[in-house]
Amino acid sequence: MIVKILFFGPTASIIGTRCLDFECREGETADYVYNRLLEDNPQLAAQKLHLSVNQQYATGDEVVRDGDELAIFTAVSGG
Amino acid sequence: MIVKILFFGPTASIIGTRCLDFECREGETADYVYNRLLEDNPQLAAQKLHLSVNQQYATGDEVVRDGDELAIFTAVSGG
Amino acid sequence: MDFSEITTETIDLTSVARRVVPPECGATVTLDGYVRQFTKDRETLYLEYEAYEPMALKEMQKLIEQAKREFEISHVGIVHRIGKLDIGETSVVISVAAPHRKAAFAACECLIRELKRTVPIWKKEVYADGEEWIEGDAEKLAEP
Amino acid sequence: MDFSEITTETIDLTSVARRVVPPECGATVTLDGYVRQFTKDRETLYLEYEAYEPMALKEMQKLIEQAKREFEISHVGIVHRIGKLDIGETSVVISVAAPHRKAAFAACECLIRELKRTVPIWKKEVYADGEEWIEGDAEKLAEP
Repeated sequence: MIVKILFFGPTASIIGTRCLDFECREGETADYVYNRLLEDNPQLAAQKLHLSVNQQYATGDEVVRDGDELAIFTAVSGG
Repeated sequence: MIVKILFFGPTASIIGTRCLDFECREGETADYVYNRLLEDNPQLAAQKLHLSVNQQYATGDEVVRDGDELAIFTAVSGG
Repeated sequence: MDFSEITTETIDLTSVARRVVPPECGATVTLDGYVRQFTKDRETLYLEYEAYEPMALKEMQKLIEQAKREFEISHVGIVHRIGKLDIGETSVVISVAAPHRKAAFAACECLIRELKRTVPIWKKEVYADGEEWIEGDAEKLAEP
Repeated sequence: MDFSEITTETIDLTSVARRVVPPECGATVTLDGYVRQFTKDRETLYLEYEAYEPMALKEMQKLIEQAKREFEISHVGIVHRIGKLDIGETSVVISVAAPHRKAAFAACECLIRELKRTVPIWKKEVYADGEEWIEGDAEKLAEP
């Protein structure tokens, strides 16, 4: 199955893209996806990151499903 | 000597004028003017009143001078 | 720039807020007071504000000076409208610009509270069946 | 009426403040954030804001709901601008209308603090000699 991972601002400029398709097995958690992504992109690890699943802040325990929209981003700086 | 007494909003509508000339002797205080005015206009006494001398809040102890501008008004309600 | 004004014209919030903005500041807090349609179930048709104008301007200026001593703020603008005001029209705008918004919030709240306590302006509410000068509750000011 | 919006256009303070006003209310408090020219002596040429738009709108809506539970307020409007912003342009406006201004001040201050903590929008400062994505200090949000 495939989940979509979005990047914004700082993470988009580190990763060099705004969107990745990530293939994983049924039953994996958001944390699993997150950790795999950091292994593949160690340059992200210097940041303090937040994770969302389907446009909600995630704890990481969420089991991801096919088509889910994840996002990885740094502490927000709007306002 | 003559001092001017101004009225605004509530006090103007009670007294029926916006301005009175008040004759008094040298050396009198603002309190004296104020008390004489209340004697002449007892309908004012039901109000909680403030007094100013030359556009500054007054304690009443101020010795008034010829040409001074006094004002008597109720608690302000702007905003 | 600091300023305090009394006007009989419509007050534009944006232009008041914009006039207090210096380049090094990051936030402006603006209080916008306006004519209520209902006060305790009684319907107001319109309001009339009257000012002791020269004293009101002096008191507003004092408030600005006090606020700038007490809070870390850059600029303050106060505009109070007088004359006849229809429902929903802005009667008073206070804008405070500050490097940190916390000071701007605190100063703006203090300024409107003090303005309602000390600045000689009075409000008359006009109802369908009569009118009434509103008395403030300025218990803290010394009475003569 | 409550509303939260993200726009690439100029934000007009007055129109935001006016949209939150119900007839029974007496005061609106508005926070106006804008682009600073100087941050620690370094001159900013302009800013770029980027949003995770659908999530940002959801988070803004949550903030409004939270504020309405916590404070006695009538209506809240939040508008955040994204894209390129020049010095002095408004990046965010939060307007809170309430029967009593104390609640409006408290809610507005809470809303901007929470917006800066939770709403997924990022700011890039562009200087004469480079550019930098600004990281927030949202230490209170759980990290994965």
